[in-house]
Amino acid sequence: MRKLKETVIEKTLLSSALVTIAVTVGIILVLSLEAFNFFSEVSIIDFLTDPEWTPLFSDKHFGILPLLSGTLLTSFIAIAFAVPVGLSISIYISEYAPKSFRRTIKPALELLAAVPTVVYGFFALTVVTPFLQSFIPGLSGFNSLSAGLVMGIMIIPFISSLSEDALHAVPNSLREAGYGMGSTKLQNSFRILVPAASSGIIVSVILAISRAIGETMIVAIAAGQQPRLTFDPTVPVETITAYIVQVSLGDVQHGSLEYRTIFAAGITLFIFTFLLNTISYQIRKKFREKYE
Amino acid sequence: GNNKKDKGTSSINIDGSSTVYPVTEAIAEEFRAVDPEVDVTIGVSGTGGGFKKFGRGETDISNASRPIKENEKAIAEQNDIDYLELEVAYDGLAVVVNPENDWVDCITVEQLKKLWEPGAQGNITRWNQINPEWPDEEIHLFGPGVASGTFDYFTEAVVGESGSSRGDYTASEDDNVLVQGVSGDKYGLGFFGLAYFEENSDKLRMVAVDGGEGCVEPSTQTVSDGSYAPLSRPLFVYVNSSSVKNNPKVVDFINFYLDEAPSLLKDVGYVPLTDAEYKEQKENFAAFVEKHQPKK
Amino acid sequence: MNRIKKNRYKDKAFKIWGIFCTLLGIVLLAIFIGSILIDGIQRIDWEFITNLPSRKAERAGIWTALMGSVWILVLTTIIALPVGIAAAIYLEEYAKKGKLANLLEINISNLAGVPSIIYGLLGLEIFVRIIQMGSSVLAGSFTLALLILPIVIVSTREALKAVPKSIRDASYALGASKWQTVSRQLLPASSGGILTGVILALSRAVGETAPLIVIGALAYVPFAPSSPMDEFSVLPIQIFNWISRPQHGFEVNAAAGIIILLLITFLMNGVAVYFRNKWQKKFK
Amino acid sequence: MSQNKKEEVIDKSIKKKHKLQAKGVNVYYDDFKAIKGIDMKIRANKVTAFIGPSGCGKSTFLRLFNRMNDYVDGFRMEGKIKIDGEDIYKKNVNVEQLRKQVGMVFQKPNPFPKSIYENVAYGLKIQGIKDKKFLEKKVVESLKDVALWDEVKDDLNKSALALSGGQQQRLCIARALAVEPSILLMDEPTSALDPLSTAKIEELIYELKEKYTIVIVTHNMQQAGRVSDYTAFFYLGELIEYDKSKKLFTNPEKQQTENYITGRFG
Amino acid sequence: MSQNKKEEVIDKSIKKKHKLQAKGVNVYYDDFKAIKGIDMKIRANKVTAFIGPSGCGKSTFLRLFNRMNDYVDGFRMEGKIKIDGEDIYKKNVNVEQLRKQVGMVFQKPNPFPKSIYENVAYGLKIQGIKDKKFLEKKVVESLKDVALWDEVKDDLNKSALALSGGQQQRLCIARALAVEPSILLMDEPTSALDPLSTAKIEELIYELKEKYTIVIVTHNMQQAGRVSDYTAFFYLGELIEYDKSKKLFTNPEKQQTENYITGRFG
Ligand SMILES: Nc1ncnc2c1ncn2[C@@H]1O[C@H](COP(=O)(O)OP(=O)(O)OP(=O)(O)O)[C@@H](O)[C@H]1O
Ligand SMILES: Nc1ncnc2c1ncn2[C@@H]1O[C@H](COP(=O)(O)OP(=O)(O)OP(=O)(O)O)[C@@H](O)[C@H]1O
Ligand SMILES: [Mg+2]
Ligand SMILES: [Mg+2]
Ligand SMILES: O=P([O-])([O-])[O-]
Repeated sequence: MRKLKETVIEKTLLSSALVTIAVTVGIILVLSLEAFNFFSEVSIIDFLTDPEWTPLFSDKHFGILPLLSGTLLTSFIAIAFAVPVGLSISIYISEYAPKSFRRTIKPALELLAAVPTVVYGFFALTVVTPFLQSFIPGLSGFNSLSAGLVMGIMIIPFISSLSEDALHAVPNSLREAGYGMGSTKLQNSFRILVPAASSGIIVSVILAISRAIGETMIVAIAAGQQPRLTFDPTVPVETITAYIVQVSLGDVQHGSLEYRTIFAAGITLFIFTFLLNTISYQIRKKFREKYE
Repeated sequence: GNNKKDKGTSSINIDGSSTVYPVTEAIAEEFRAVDPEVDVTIGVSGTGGGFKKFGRGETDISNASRPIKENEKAIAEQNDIDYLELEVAYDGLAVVVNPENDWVDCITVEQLKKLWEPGAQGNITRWNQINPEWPDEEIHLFGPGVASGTFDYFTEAVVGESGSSRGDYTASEDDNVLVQGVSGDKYGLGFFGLAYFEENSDKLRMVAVDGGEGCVEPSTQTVSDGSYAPLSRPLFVYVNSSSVKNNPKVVDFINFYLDEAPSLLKDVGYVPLTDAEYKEQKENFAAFVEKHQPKK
Repeated sequence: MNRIKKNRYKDKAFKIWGIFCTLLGIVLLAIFIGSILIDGIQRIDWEFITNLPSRKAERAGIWTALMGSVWILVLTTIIALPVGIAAAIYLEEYAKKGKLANLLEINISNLAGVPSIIYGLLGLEIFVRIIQMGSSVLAGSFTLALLILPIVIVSTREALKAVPKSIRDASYALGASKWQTVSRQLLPASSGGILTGVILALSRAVGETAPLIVIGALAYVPFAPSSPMDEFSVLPIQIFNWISRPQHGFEVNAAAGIIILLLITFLMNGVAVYFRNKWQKKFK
Repeated sequence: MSQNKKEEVIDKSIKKKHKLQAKGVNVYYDDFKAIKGIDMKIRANKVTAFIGPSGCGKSTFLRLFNRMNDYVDGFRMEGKIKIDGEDIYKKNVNVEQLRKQVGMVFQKPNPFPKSIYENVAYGLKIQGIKDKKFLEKKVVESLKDVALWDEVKDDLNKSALALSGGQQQRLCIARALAVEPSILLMDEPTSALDPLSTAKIEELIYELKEKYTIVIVTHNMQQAGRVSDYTAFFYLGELIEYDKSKKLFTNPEKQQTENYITGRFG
Repeated sequence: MSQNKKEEVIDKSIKKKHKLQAKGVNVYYDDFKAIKGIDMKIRANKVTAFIGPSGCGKSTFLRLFNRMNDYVDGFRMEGKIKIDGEDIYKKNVNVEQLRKQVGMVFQKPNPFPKSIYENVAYGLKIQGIKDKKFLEKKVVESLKDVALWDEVKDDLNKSALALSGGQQQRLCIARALAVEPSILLMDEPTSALDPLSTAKIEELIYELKEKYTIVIVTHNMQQAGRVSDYTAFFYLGELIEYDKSKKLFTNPEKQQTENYITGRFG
């Protein structure tokens, strides 16, 4: 009787865990089914090589490259801003700052990640862009630069927090070895601790990239909605995510080609983030073994 | 989803044009004061998007900034949906540039066509390609998205074929994207409903349009007398017959709409029809109701 | 000697740089919040909170959106919490090392990194279309529930992990079954940690915009939802909608809405941190 | 068949004198062999001490008797463990039932983060016993058995975590006693305690052996000498010597044992 | 003023014989007083051993001499620590410079996760020395000093983590020697090692004292007896007895010392 109860409970718990598998399967099925329909109408070669993305217009082009370049450009700007800053923060907090400071500053920084992204979008559009325009004359009202920078602010805590954890996890004996040799904190940090924590730091950066690529509202609000194949940070671009939002704001009629384009765009996005997440998971697994 | 329809009669479901949206929103808001029990929801899917839902019977009323198209009619017929078209206001399309733009005051329809036709995609990218006197700078174009009636109307009026346009411009259903886009970009050019311009006349500059008879600036006057051609047009709402039949509130709402439109339109920056025209709309609607309402 | 001095200067310089970077984000945020407060604070009054949407910026309020957010929060919690906690318990206490556990592990870690807009696409196809929920509060809640599920699972597992092994030993040694040990010892002992994780997950849900736009949350809903099948709007969408309007008055409204939204998020985070601190002491 | 019969008969006869029995036991953690072919019989109502250097497998072996290793990842066992002649590792053994019969006390006091009362009543409650009177009676009895009653009687609802280490450990013993086991396994029960608390618990062990069969792991040779009747010396997973404590500590047979008890290694 | 002068003169004279000096040293961790008023002078080119039960403050005291406690939260010191008569805790002391002069070896071998070569060259590289030839020469020398050269000479680019524990510890010593310190602090350098490696390192210490002043913390009395010239016995943060090792181990003055070295507590 009791055995039975235990078994039933275990199976219930197991099925809850399996829900997560179902979600993944659901995502993959939904994306690939609609994308399959899409690719039965549009050649995958065009999709990957056409330099224009105008699926909603009479002269239709289905090249994902403009959306991809928009996505990569904004993400690149965000990462280029957030990695040095985030890494410096993590080193400062774990090696320089007093413990009590660490305890207050970490939650404060994590608050940056808790701010809803709509709010960041508003920030980029109404504060950062006008500010940047005051010394970059040619800057459009919508541009990847300010969207990217603000996205950078948003992902700083991902990098600083996770990297700090990684630095913190480096055994104290290594730290002491370095100091014992007469290293300054700076030398100790960069020559010993950062290399020793490199896998954790890399994981944090990959997660941040994945986050930036998938970020939606900031770019939808501040980067513009014009798909164009460019790496000029001062002009409007459109990211994959912003495109999906743009189409969603209108009516998406199921079964129409435009409905399918958002899934084709979606699966591209999914593949990118999936690869990044998988890589980071593998690194993390290795990393965990190292210290256990 | 059409769950809304089954839920009882105290809700009115509206979707469609973003151009008409402010009018209907204003009406709905005032209507709430009259009959607070009625839940009015208004979506903004653009005229085309609205008709798609309307054709499936998902909405009671559809906002439209152009008349229904043949293919949209066909879908409605397939689904046994009978409807009535009502004109509610006039609107003009404003062509706008950045206030710092000091080279364009008037633009011809020819030039607009050259700029927006599909063949321009990737080819016409600089101001001086349209007029050699204009600067040799990249031109940044902004306009409503393809689901909008404004887009259909503009392409029809300018390019000559509805929906036919270049695709490499910032196409957004989000009007602020257009306003912000042009107002933040010296080399920008865009078009959208006159009403939106009036709210942002401090950030944008309007360009007169030459439809063949000289440059005309859009205004209440030029729109309602038809001299601002070809970029002025009537706005519509479409009413589903079964909604009229099943939901007396829809009838109330439309009557209220036609009664109050003249006074509310000024608020939202549109041009009212003439009194005679409103009268005609009301008569049409009364007949429609007569036809579809079961005798009590 | 000279060299060592130089190293010391570099060290000092980096320290200053570190402080600068640490404060950079926070100061920017503070400036922004400050400017939003200036823009929006005088707009906030009881009417702003209880008014329905309006075409006139000065009459418009956030009632519908606020209630929409509340509905979404409640339903999302109801859906995500049991499944998430159960899954975490399974993984932490029941699953044996092996292929399945490994697969679940990778899978959850991956789900946590899937962009939120993809969940929107999933919700659009599955809940809105196939299950025919329409763009209802329920569809939105299911979508967000799936979105926060991995976060709930991960944080619950962390909380369970933090319960010392000795507690499990003690319980098993007294003849308790697995479920008895879980329900009577582990869950109560980890409740603080679980609560923290759940609140953080919900604070994420309350700020989500994109997936709800994708499933078709509405622009103008002049009534608060009264059932799970009602259409809805939420605070971030209302804010987005106001940002999208060209009139200045709505920008003020957006600022005011942002103040309310930030208040809610920060409050939730504050509560979470409070619980975390309180709970962490328990095992130290 | 007859071979089996014979064994059973022998087992039965052992039963009275020998409460616990290990037969050809090997334990593996993944590929690591932690227990190497141990045969051993443990007498009823006596105190048996396990000694040996750290990592020699004392805890592993002890925990075989209430199947506490079952949840350890990679654990695998060969051979037989019998309690009262019954193989406790055969199929269909009710592990929870077994553990009620075999109480266990751990190295670090591990009270539940609940009240004192709840701690002691826990084992009964999970059996489904709800009778308040009965529960209270058992709680009081058990607390008295471990001589903790006088110290806590005024405040049974106080959190157990507020007790001192020694009190906590006695509480853990009381908790184990409350379900009326017949065997008590103790894994270094005093190693985290101060000398005074240690003395109290040693005293307690001495009293408890009237009613219970006690197996205790200890690092402290003096303690083993003081409290145990029999002592087993383990080394690298093997049982090296097993004898009356007096004999083993004064006159060990094996050189290794002697080296260990004289402190020459470990 | 003249008082100061006098002290300086005395300090100078001490310098030759006494390399290290502690004067009225108290150490606090937050409110906890870990070192209580210690005065002590340590002789140059001798090996001095610190012994005492766990937690008595040996490590804390040892680490005062290269200011390794500076980074510990809540650490606070009173009194003076002098090396060659110079107060190393006064303002403007260059801590990095100090640590080059005072090498340290830790309980657990802690090589950097880099190649053997990089480990040994590290201390020189951070001084900005880039001359390849010179670096190589020093690496080889240091490795020879710790008798590791023969074992690793073929594979200097191998990761240091691939070495055995004993080899790692010798590598750590080599690493410390490469920067040519005059003092070597060792905190239980052999406690994580097997007897063979321990023997090698003891031998090494014996050789090194020619060139270095060595202070070693150890739990192992035999070791202290074997390698040290002087031994200091600490108890509860106080320096109980400090004398020639021979004297201290055979004929201690204090009862506490005797109790400890005869194993009666600790
Ligand atoms: N869960 C485990 N997984 C793998 N190996 C284990 C595990 N538990 C114990 N071992 C190994 O089995 C051997 C015996 O361990 P055990 O804990 O039984 O020793 P012990 O005699 O109790 O030591 P101590 O006196 O330190 O408690 C040790 O080598 C240990 O490393
Ligand atoms: N970072 C710290 N914070 C607070 N207290 C500390 C810290 N480090 C050491 N102590 C305390 O200071 C006292 C002396 O510690 P120390 O490590 O110097 O002892 P020890 O003699 O080296 O012991 P062991 O032989 O175990 O290494 C101990 O009571 C210890 O608990
Ligand atoms: Mg053990
Ligand atoms: Mg120490
Ligand atoms: O939103 P529209 O009026 O342009 O259809």
